[in-house]
Amino acid sequence: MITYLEAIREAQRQALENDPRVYIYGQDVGAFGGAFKATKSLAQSFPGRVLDSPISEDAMVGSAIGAALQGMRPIVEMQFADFSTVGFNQIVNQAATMFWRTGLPCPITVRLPSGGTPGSGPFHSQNLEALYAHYPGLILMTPATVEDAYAMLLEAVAIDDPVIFCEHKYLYYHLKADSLPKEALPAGKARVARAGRDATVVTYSAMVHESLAAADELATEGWEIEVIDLRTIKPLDTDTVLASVARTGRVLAVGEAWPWGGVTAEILARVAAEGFNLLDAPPMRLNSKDTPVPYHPNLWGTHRPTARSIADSLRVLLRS
Amino acid sequence: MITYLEAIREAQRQALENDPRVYIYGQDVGAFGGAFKATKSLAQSFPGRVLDSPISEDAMVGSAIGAALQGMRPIVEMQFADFSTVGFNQIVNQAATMFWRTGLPCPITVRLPSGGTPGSGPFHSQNLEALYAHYPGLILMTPATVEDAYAMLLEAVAIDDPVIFCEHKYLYYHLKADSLPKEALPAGKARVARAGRDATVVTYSAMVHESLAAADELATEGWEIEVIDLRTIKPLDTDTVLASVARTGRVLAVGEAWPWGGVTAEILARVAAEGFNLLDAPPMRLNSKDTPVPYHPNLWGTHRPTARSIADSLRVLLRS
Amino acid sequence: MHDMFRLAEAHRPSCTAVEFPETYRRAYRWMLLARVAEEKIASLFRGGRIIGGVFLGRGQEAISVATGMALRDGDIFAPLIRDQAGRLAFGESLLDFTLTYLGARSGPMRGRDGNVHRGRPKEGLLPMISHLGAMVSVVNGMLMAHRFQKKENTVGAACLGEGATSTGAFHESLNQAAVEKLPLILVITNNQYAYSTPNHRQFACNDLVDKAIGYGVKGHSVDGTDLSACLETIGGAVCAARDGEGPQLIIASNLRLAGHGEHDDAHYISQHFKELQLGRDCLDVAQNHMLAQKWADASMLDIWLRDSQSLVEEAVAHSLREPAPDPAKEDWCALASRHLLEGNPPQPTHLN
Amino acid sequence: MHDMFRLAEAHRPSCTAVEFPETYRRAYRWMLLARVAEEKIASLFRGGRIIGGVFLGRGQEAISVATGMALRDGDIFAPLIRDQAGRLAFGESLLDFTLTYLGARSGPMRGRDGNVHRGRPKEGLLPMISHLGAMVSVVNGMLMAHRFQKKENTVGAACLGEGATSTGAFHESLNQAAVEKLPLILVITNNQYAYSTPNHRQFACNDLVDKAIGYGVKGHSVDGTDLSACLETIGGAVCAARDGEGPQLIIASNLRLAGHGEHDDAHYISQHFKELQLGRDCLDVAQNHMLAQKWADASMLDIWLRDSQSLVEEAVAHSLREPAPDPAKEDWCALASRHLLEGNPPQPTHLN
Ligand SMILES: Cc1ncc(C[n+]2csc(CCOP(=O)(O)OP(=O)(O)O)c2C)c(N)n1
Ligand SMILES: Cc1ncc(C[n+]2csc(CCOP(=O)(O)OP(=O)(O)O)c2C)c(N)n1
Ligand SMILES: [Mg+2]
Ligand SMILES: [Mg+2]
Repeated sequence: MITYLEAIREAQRQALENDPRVYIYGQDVGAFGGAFKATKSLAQSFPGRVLDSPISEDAMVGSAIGAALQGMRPIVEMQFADFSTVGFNQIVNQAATMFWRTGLPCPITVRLPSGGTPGSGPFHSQNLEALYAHYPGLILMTPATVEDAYAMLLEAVAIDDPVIFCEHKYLYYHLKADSLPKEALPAGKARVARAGRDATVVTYSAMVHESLAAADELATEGWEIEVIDLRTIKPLDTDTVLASVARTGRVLAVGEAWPWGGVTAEILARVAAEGFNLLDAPPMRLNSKDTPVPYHPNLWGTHRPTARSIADSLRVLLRS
Repeated sequence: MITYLEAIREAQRQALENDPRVYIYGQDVGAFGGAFKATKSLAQSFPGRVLDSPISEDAMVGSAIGAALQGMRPIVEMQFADFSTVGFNQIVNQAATMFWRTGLPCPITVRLPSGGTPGSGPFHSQNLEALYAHYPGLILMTPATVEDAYAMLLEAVAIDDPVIFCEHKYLYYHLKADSLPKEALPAGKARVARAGRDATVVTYSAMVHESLAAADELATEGWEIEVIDLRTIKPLDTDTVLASVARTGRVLAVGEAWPWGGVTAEILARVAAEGFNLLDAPPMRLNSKDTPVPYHPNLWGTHRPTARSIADSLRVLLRS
Repeated sequence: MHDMFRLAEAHRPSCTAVEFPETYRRAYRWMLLARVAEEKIASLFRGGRIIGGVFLGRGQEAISVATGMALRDGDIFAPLIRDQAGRLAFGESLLDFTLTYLGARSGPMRGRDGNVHRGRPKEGLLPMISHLGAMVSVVNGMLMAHRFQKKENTVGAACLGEGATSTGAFHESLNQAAVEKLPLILVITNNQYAYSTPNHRQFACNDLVDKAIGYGVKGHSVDGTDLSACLETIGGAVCAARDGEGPQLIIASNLRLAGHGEHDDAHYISQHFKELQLGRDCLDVAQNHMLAQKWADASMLDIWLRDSQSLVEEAVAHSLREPAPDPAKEDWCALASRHLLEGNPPQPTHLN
Repeated sequence: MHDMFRLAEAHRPSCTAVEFPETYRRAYRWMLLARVAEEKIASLFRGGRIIGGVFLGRGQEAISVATGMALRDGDIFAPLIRDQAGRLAFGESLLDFTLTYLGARSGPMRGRDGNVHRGRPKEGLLPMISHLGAMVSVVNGMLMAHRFQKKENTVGAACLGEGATSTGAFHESLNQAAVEKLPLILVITNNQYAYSTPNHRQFACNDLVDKAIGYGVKGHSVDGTDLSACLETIGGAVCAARDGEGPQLIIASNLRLAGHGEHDDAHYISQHFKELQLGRDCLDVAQNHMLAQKWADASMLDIWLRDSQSLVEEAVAHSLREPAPDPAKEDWCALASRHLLEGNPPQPTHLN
């Protein structure tokens, strides 16, 4: 059995082993193995290639960009996705614009430990994929499975563009698989996580599992819900989403991030614009509430979508 | 005649005059009057209340937050919206969360000279409203008229929450009005900039004028296009949008920002979810291209939506 | 609230010499209370009763308490994760600590934020956001406001670890304070590690106090394990700031005598440091000092310990009885301007 | 390209003494070429032929050229807005300058970016983004890559104005370079103003070079109006960095002898400064020095001027003939991985 977190570690080990251009840089990622142990033992196995950084997110990303321009393949670990706001400028203005401005690729991977867990509060729980996806020049990965955590991280390192890798902290220990994959869907390709015919849930990251649980619940009521795991939110696989909506006629987009804008807005906009005639009912969306992420589990459990609130939304959707 | 830029200056003068809690802080805003002269002569008229800051966007915003907590009403000028990325963290994590966390309001106004002008290039042209709107706790103003530039900036200073005031640089000198208003629509209320019956364009800021020009063009072809100026994009006046779509049955959302996510996605998502049955055709959106904003006017003129490309989109919409 | 620990304003150190032994005893008792309180929370954490992280100030009480005690009403305090002692000395109720750690609805953060992220900004106590360095410019702004408002002779103190000196926010805000000549006291506790990261991976200067000259601010170094030194140095720096001498940068050296958080066994902390003077437990040092100076005897220490314990037990017991937040009753509104919540009817704007 | 200005590698200063007068003459000619080229662009700007901003290095040529000349193949250079002289000395073609300012499709930025935002990162010349301070850590990363790749004895230079020292990016990146002991040369040109902002609103230290000690890096001060001093100081600092002595912080003092950009009349620049030594025009100083030393005579200076003028006229004439970018032919793709553009069929991923 291997966890989602271990898969991330193994992907990094693989990348370091296969490619001398790869190095890892971040706070406490060296001997200590990272705040979440995502780089545990890697500094020991790859001396000099897993480097502790000062608490300098801007310089962390900036230096990774420079190294990438000189032919390296850096992986930057943010200690929490939330702290990437202070490295934001280098990501969106330096890394993301480099290829378009100069023709020189900027292959960096920025790992963002993302998403809510009970008790983490406003500054250790954020989902920032929509911020980065808004900017041209970035690839946004949001793996929902152990297999994808592994395969997509390897792919992220191989991709010539800057990749923002949103790994979900709630899945770190909760999610287990038997083994690591040998092949995987590529970036830009969504996955039908569960087939159904009555409605489609389009989602990603930890919300895939809440949605699957909601689908289970609705199955007991006789409904067959299809669940699409987007895998990458930029590029976004509109074809797979539309093909599903063509089968079901109904769509609910679910995201853990805040409600204004973001992935669910983008999904609804695309479905409405490109699949209007496939719809038998108004499309719906479900996000977290429009407040900071609360600390207390009671509040947190209500703030973000859950299997139960997704099931409730689906019941509304199915009735409409 | 008063320009959009002068309206912004007058609003700041008013605010300084009416309210001893107001002060202005930003690079070169003092004796020099700001890079765009938006604060020209204010330092002279209000000694000690219009302060030059070091080139420290993070500290500029952080200090404004502190002053606001102590009862002041700071206005922070970013030299260009693009540079707010390095003050981003203080805005989204400190200012935006303050009231929800502590119950104490954080009334700061951050002025972002936004949007493209010919020759400004990738780092002096950005439209960042969607970034900020994604976060809970912020108000996003995007005035499209001289009157609104004035009235909304005064309102921004009066509002108890942090307001991100996206003033469009292209409108600074291009837009003129006869006089300043005595009353205005409040934040959260959109405006029907032009009435029509065949299709609705939902837009904001500089794109209001491109859309109005497109509507003029289509009028010569016999179409009556309604143009909605959102004015604030958070809160977003869904009611006015839906009322218009109810009249026209067709909607095109136009934004100058990048295509992934953003205001146009939010508009389409809301219209599709809440006004599905009002639609006679798939809703459409038009944004800039998904690259950094190009320097050369030839490229820039194609990168962003224009009256012509909006008219083209409308023709498609009207035929569908 | 805790009357026996409520000190009259007049007893706080003024801009004259520190009044030993009284001040010292008071400081010690805050340190002790902080230590006892944090140990209680740590044991609740081990018992699975605390949700989220637990971050202790073990070994940092001396520098923290000195900071809290040097401040007075109207001043600003922006503590960080290891400032339980300073918070208490500044006037934070012990209940704010226990209610927040236990996630009670009635705590100052109402369950919306937890553990060290608490404060009462109206009372000058800032609730930290996590992003290191971010609170310093907020203190600057509060001090700028005081200047506008002609609120005189106030100061603001912000605490950071040495790791946080690597942030852009630290730099921008210290420079800002220097340019504005603000009465900012920036206390850097150099406990040799930032989480697991040793100083040689964090900075390359010989001594962090050497940074002061590059900002044009006054620098002070102090042994963070020595309460007397901390009281004098911070006291002096606060007086200087109050007297208009501008920002004061204080570097206190010590060792973190705990994990980064209670989940961390701190195995990476070098034995070498533990044997140095900076590896001492400031609480032991203070206790020995008082005994040596005959400012207290063993029975007195014992009474103080038991007083602390009963205060903590009481606060915890009270807090455990307090209800958790109820999501159904929660006001899910991030805006102070309710009329701008979507769905609420907007009001017309009148301009004057 | 410009053969008469193409200097053999061997002639660049090595880590030994600067070879006067040859080096000095070469430096002067780059400075002159930069000045002439910029004046030409300024006159095109006044004639409405330039779209967007025009930013001149007038008065900064000495420090800039010294930086560009001290570097050699394999080194990294991150110039800023006032580094036309340094760019030319580093090897940037004059055509890159004119093509970019004139927005030609054939320029290095292809009309996508303009004016000072140009570079050829493959050749070690970084194209600045506007956010001040942001290029320094990029240089750090390139130097880290060199270390990984065992590319030895390279250095990287980054230029900033004194205003940019207030950015968090400046701080984080200089500290990073110090921790990694990178051969970074960080050249701060203190021209007394950041746009209109005078130094007393920007920082409060007595001398910016005092910052060096707080980072644990070597600090150097130099009169930015004196070419000899610039060549020696920068030359020495580059040698030190190349020899493994870690980051070097150079503070050059001068005055900006132009507006912030050509739209700005710089009325705010105090007359006081113009009368000081730092207010001198470094080009005049260099010219007088050469005449006094008899390293050149008036006719030689005249020939050099005319050579520069004809080079510039030729480059401008050529650039004006070059086509502007055509939006219809533009490749609107911000991704290097074309297969990840939406609409393109994704490829299966094989993992090994
Ligand atoms: C900007 C930012 N980056 C990363 C973190 C994660 N983080 C929290 S505490 C910490 C270590 C802080 O070390 P130091 O400043 O020395 O304080 P200490 O814990 O030693 O008291 C880190 C890296 C953060 N809070 N903020
Ligand atoms: C982060 C950031 N904030 C603001 C600006 C706008 N800006 C461009 S140049 C400049 C002044 C720079 O002054 P200085 O660093 O002294 O360089 P100089 O122009 O004097 O050469 C400013 C404020 C910017 N480019 N980046
Ligand atoms: Mg520390
Ligand atoms: Mg300057």
